[in-house]
Amino acid sequence: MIEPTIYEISSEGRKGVSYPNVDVPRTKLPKEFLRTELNLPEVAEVDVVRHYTRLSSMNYAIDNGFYPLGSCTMKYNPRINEKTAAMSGFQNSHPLQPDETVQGNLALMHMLQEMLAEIGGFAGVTLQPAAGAHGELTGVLIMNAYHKKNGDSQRVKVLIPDSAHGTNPATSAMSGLKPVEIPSDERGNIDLEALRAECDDTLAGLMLTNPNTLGLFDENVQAVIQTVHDAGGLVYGDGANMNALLGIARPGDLGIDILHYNLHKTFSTPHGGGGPGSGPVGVAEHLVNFLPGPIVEILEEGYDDIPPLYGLVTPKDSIGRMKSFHGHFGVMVRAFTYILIHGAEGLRDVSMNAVLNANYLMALVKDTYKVAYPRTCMHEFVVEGRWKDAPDVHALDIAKRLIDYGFHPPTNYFPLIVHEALMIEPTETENKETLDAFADALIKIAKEAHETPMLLHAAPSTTQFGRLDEVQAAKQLVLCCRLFPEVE
Amino acid sequence: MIEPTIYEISSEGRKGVSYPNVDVPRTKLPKEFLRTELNLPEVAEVDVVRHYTRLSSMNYAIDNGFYPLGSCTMKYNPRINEKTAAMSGFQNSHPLQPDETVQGNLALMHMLQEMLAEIGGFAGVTLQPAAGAHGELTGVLIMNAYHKKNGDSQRVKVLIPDSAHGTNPATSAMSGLKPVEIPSDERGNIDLEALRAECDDTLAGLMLTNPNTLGLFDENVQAVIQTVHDAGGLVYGDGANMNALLGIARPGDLGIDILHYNLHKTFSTPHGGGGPGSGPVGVAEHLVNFLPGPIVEILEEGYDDIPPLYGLVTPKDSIGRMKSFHGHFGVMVRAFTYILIHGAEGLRDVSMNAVLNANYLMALVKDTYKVAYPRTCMHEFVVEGRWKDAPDVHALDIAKRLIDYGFHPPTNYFPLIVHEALMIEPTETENKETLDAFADALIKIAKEAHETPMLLHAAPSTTQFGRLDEVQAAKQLVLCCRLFPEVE
Amino acid sequence: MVYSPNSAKDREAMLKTIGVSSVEELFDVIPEEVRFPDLDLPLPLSEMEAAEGLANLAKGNVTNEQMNMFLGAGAYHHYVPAAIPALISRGEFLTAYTPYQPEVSQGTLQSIFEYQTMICALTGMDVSNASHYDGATSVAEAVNMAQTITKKKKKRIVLSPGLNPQYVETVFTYAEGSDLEFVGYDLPVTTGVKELMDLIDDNTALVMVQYPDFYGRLVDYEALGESVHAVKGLLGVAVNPLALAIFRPPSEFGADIVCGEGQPLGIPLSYGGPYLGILATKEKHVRALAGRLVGETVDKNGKRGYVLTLSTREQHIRRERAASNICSNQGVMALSAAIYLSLLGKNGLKHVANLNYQKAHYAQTEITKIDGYKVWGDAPFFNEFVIECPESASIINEKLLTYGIIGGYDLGRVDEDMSDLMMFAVTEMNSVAQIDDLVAVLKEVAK
Amino acid sequence: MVYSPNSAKDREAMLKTIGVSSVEELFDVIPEEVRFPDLDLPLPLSEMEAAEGLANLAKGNVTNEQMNMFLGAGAYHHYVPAAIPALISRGEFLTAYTPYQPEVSQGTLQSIFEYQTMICALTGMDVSNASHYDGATSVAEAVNMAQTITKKKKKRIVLSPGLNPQYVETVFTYAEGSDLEFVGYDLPVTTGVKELMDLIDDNTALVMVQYPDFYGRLVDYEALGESVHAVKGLLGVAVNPLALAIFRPPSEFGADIVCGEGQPLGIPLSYGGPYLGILATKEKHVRALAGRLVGETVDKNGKRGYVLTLSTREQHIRRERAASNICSNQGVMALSAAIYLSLLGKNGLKHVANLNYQKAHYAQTEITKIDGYKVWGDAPFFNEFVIECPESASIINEKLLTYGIIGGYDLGRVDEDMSDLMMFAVTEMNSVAQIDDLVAVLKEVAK
Ligand SMILES: Cc1ncc(COP(=O)(O)O)c(C=O)c1O
Ligand SMILES: Cc1ncc(COP(=O)(O)O)c(C=O)c1O
Repeated sequence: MIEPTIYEISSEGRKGVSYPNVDVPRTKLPKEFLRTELNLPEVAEVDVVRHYTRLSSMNYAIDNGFYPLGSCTMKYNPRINEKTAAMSGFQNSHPLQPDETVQGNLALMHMLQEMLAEIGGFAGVTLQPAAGAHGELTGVLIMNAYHKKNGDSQRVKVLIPDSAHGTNPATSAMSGLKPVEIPSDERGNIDLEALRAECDDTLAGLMLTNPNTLGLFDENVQAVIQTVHDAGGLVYGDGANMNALLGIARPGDLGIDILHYNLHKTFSTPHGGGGPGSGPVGVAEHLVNFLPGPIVEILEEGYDDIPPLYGLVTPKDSIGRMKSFHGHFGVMVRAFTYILIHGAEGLRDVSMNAVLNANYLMALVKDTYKVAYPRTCMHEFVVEGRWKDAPDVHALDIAKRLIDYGFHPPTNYFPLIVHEALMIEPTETENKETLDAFADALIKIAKEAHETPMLLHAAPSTTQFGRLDEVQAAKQLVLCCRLFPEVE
Repeated sequence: MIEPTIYEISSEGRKGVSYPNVDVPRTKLPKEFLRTELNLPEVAEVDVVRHYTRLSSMNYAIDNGFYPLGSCTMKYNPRINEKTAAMSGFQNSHPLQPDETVQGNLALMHMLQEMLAEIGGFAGVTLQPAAGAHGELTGVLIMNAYHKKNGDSQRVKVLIPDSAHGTNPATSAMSGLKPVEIPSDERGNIDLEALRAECDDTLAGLMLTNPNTLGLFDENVQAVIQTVHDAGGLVYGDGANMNALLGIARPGDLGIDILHYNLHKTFSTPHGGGGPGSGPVGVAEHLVNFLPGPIVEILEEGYDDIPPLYGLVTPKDSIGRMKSFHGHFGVMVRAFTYILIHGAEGLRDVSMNAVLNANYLMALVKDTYKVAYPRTCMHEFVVEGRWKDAPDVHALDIAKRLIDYGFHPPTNYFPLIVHEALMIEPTETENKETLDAFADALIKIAKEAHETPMLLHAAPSTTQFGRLDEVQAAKQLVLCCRLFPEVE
Repeated sequence: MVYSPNSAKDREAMLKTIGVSSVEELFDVIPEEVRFPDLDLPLPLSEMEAAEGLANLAKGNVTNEQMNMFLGAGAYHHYVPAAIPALISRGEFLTAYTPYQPEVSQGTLQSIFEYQTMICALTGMDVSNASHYDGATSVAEAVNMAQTITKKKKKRIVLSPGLNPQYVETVFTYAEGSDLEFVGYDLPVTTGVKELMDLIDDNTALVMVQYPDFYGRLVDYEALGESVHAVKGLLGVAVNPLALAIFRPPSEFGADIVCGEGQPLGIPLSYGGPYLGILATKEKHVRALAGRLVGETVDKNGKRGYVLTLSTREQHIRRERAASNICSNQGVMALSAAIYLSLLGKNGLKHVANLNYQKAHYAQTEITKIDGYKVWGDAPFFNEFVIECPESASIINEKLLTYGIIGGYDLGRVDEDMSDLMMFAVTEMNSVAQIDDLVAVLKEVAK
Repeated sequence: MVYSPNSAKDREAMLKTIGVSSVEELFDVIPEEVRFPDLDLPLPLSEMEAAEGLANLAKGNVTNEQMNMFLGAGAYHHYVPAAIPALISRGEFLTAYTPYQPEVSQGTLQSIFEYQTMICALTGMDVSNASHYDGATSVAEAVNMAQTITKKKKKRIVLSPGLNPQYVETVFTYAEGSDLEFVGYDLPVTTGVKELMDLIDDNTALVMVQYPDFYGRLVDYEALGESVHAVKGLLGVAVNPLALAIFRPPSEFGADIVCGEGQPLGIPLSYGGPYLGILATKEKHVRALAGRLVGETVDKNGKRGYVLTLSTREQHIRRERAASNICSNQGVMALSAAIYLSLLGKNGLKHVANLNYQKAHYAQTEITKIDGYKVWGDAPFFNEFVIECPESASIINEKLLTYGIIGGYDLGRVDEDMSDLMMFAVTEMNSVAQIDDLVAVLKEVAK
């Protein structure tokens, strides 16, 4: 059975929620602006609830099982976060209310700024960016503004390792800078020679992901950073992988100048099938004045029982505003809750368990799947999903076959520098039994790949849907419900 | 795949929620009471959330689709009810708080009492009973108390039509009275002759379900009631079927003395896989003093802007307390919300649409399935699930086959007076398309019954589970998780 | 027509199929004099207006969110972990009926089965039902069960004076039409086990006690159990399930039936309901057990699954000979309890129980340091204790209220003779600061 | 280790498999000087303590539940039907990632597809993306899109002075590294369409306007659209989607890109986010569209299904040549909007929009009856309007606050010259009583 679209179950005259009647003297609508048609569905509340309940059951999510999607940190999302974010005092406050009526929100944001600064080793934090990529853009714009302020407007080159996430080059391009790719060496580190070669006085900076998308901590990280700094560049850190580093190492202590956090990864806020995220950015002392505004500051210190007075302030050399209002406040509440519950000790435990789980899983499968760079990994690792003696089998087939075994597939075909990459991030919230079962499945699939490859090519076969035709989708674009379709 | 029990996924040392440490000087636990073992599972929050998410997906509920379970009024449960019931002022108030601190709750209960009295045509209402059967017990105890008060303690006989729900005879027996069965006549009414024959001075009363469980309004209801009254008996109404009568006819106006309401049927509160219900009882003027206590009364009338002062009062000749505290308050909030949204007009629409839907569905299937008593029905109707020329097919087979068509089966084998009964109650919240689709399925199944009966016997075949062995369950009783099971 | 989807056009078509010309016609069978009454109800509200109206009513209450509260007496303020409302509100659980069709109800069935297991683990019994209405009615059903088990031959029921008075009242209401003889309940609340033993005779079907009892006391019922077993009667114990995390289960005292109020297991106060009746017994009495029961079995392919079982005890099969008339029970509450017990688990439940114990004892110690407030009795207790006050509990409570504190339970509401006794409940929700504040105010108001 | 399930024993076994002797050893690669810092963070809290702490912070705010509010300026207080939180909180939606694996993500994919359809229906565009961050960033992306569509050959961007000032600021931040020339934004806010037309030259890539504009005004942009099309530039319109229920869609003015803030569609205020960026365009520009896009297709058995499509526009495929760097978007908010639009439907949405319109007009009429308060401008408006006050808006707001009213938006925050202008938003949430009360207080404070 296919689930009809909401338009297909629409029927004239139905509605799903009632509203009060107009109870004021009526004003005519301006004729010249009057709308005639409006093609929205007409359905009852029961139709809506059933439709979305059934749709939801067609999803696989963390709440259904293991979701080792590399680079995405699909850790369990504690339910207490949802409870606190839904508190009426938070949900019903307007972003333009007078500061004195939202001291609770401002206090929370201020504490979160300080906590993130402490966790990352930074002097200042903005909570405004909407997601990781938006944080990257913020960071690169800060980089740019810094050089301009120093009279270095020739600094337009941003170095990006070949293992970097696609948002890194896209971000640099978007901010008007010039991305230059730097290769990785045979141990998965940044190739120091190649890096040095690019470090001239047009260097704006380096976008560094560490641990990188191979799950590896760069063995020369200090040299890399020093090299960039020596050339007058800044180092931007992509903090998508902070789940390896909480209480383990502070990017700021390593010399990283700017870093974005993904609250929707490291700090357990749910992904929601795509978002919302939240990508706060931390910066070192010399960049604090460039942060986008507004940020929260203490306007008057508290004393005795009197709490401080918080207010919204725009830094002196601010790059400006990155979006409306103050950022994804609802996401901040969740992340703040998570940090409160963990404390310093709990956060370090998070990273220790995340790294332990990844190394354990790698140990279980390393004899069956070629580990791209075989050394101790951090919170994730990358294997090749191919064998010489099973030439027809691709990483995609393995990914789809895992679905038949009840697991969400890992990230595939990323990072680009590994052939047929399978990027596996178990996170700390999974237990040993789950890791064992997943490794078992991977090993069985390897066997199937050699003995009964059709099983992989036909996968998934246990789901409501078989493989979908992406080529047709892109060729015969259908991006909206056909409005008078024949329902099967 | 089977879902392991929560014990099977337990592992030593895990826990699903954190609590504060003891922060007071410690007192020793009394040695003589100290417990040694405690066999509870040890799991993480993620395990719990996944376990219950997966379990929930093994259920069929109103939110999944059509649920025409006769006598159960499985109407859609509006989400606003859940929102209001969860309001902190309601959820966090303690039942023994001083009345002046819970005037909101008391006002709500008082209004609900009045609304239910108005809907049923009664002089007084208690909200205390926990469910329909508990309301029945309340009602029969009131009947008993009334006769005793009148010095009629010889009145111990309770007449119960053969079509009645099992709770009716069970209730009479439980309250120490003597149930006597009265047959139905060929039009599905109470057999008046048989009724008259039992109406002597040992008569305590009649338990009347009207519309009855055949979905029929008794054509002689006034004569029936008169007969019982003439013999000095009281008429108890089983209000499980009130969904046919809102704004259509008030049981009190018909002369019924006592009636229970099922808030979890007629008034849209969810069944929750078994409960909680709520079974308020309404009574006519002469029985008001017998109601169980406490009920809510206005202690001081309000004036101008001053609201009335509400309090809890126990009626003079009260039968006593039926349970702890004041009843299922959380369920009351939901039903009150529902009534508020509907008003008089909306409630009448509910019943009109419920009866229309049932008659429409009956019209669609009546040529294929023998309608037990072919006349205009109320909110439900009963057909026979058998055909002479398909001797191996039973109502149960039809019920199970409906599952394969994506529907919840109707009630089967009840009422007992119809052979191979299928009792179908569509409710008003279903649309025409759904009724059409359900009738189509029934008609297709009738065809299959004759042509390919194995399809019915093998049903359901599209579900995770095939038919379950109820005989084994009852013979080899396993009522708890085996504590060291082998997981398959 | 808020939730009735069919439009006028739909209804027109349907009427045609039926062969009538109006919906009204379908009601011709109803006597005209009573047909289509005008109900005097408030005008219909839209969803947002209803939400606002209800919010205003809710604001008409003062709750433990605004005031510190030390009230228990059968309903307790505990923390409800956030995962519980998130899971019980899933439509597949919330909007299903009783699992009559097991093939499409395994979620409900397995969760009840697990609930039954956990209740057995807590109480030490062999079988638990799927839930009963609440504490009071579970005690009343225990009385009925004892009748069935002793084949209605024994007519004496000994009720401990330590039972929750509301439980006793409910038992009496239920028993109105019976020929049972109740004794014990009207003895002084300080009556000991010995005196209760004296009430047991050959005609005794059941001795019903509470653990901890209504007044918070932990009593060893072993001797009592032996006495009643000696006459082939039964021992019933109404429990607070949270206390059982750290205290000996009633099975060790020889309990035959364990009942009680399950509200402490993750169920909100909700002004008194819906709560959770616990009802469990020994395997040999399973056929006398009231209410639904889930058992393990296999499906036709041999796959493990669950069904409602032993329905021959129930009203829908056995009608007037059923073990009880109960039909709908407390499904959602049993589910909440199962999730609560799963989340806390063995160690968490022990920890919370101990937190309650420690805080209550701290509070008792501090309160009794104040001049005029005295310990009442010397029994060990769990999270609730009685204090003899320098003046009437009701007056003290009124004063506490002006300080923003909802005090303990005024035992004068049970018996005038106890009007200077106040019973305080202290749970994990009462912080040390709250307790210290209570102590300070009690001192203040005693002046 | 609150959410990390493995016990010490589990970890021991795992370390053995890995072949190291401690977890610490796994971090040997990290420079010792920075390894294992002591973080200065508050001590860990239990769930119940965290819940209480957050509740206290939430209580540190005054919200529209305690005060009447007339604040809009880009974020509006609307009723969120109860079914929305119930559905979006389902774990299968909430805890899924971007639907990279379509076979196990049809729920997310179909719901986005339906969202896209409804946004197209509202805006009159052919294609909508799966969502963008918010109103401001969707405007900034529209500027980027216009660059792509006009092949980076045209450098002038005309920004209407009626645009939300935060949108303009965001556009400037985004454009910091670009060579674009922005004009129009600094003209007086009373500037008409004619004057904007004068700014259009051959070098103009985009004219960006708002509808209704920041100051609440409905303006007919048809002539403007024709002008910019005449030079092969584009018309971008930032919309309030709720207003589109009753007012002509921007497609009728010739809009090429429609962007805007989707928060009014069932998304709570939440102190400013997360909200919903709307971004839609004509079919011919689909390859310039930023963000994810869901398309219909079939599975290998020919069954209709959905996938992410045209990914070649996106960063993960196209890297530095991507249409935008956006990756995570506003999934939950798009889902909320889709559910909102489904629940209200055609008639409901029109009704709510009309309710807003009527109440706002009633409020405007009543306010301008008071001495000293004057209508500002004569453009038709939707649910927000500007009033010239007898004294500075900030002082009036301070006074209103003492009466328990959060007043309108003080336009002095945009420009000192407008400090006596206050912009009031009136929605279905403002009852007549609230409006009358506002009017009475405005009168009072003007004295
Ligand atoms: C390494 C890396 N960087 C950046 C991002 C972009 O983050 P967001 O999706 O929050 O924009 C991701 C997200 O997958 C990532 O994995
Ligand atoms: C006709 C009838 N009477 C009584 C009852 C008992 O109601 P409850 O389950 O609420 O106890 C039912 C429930 O199915 C019923 O259908």
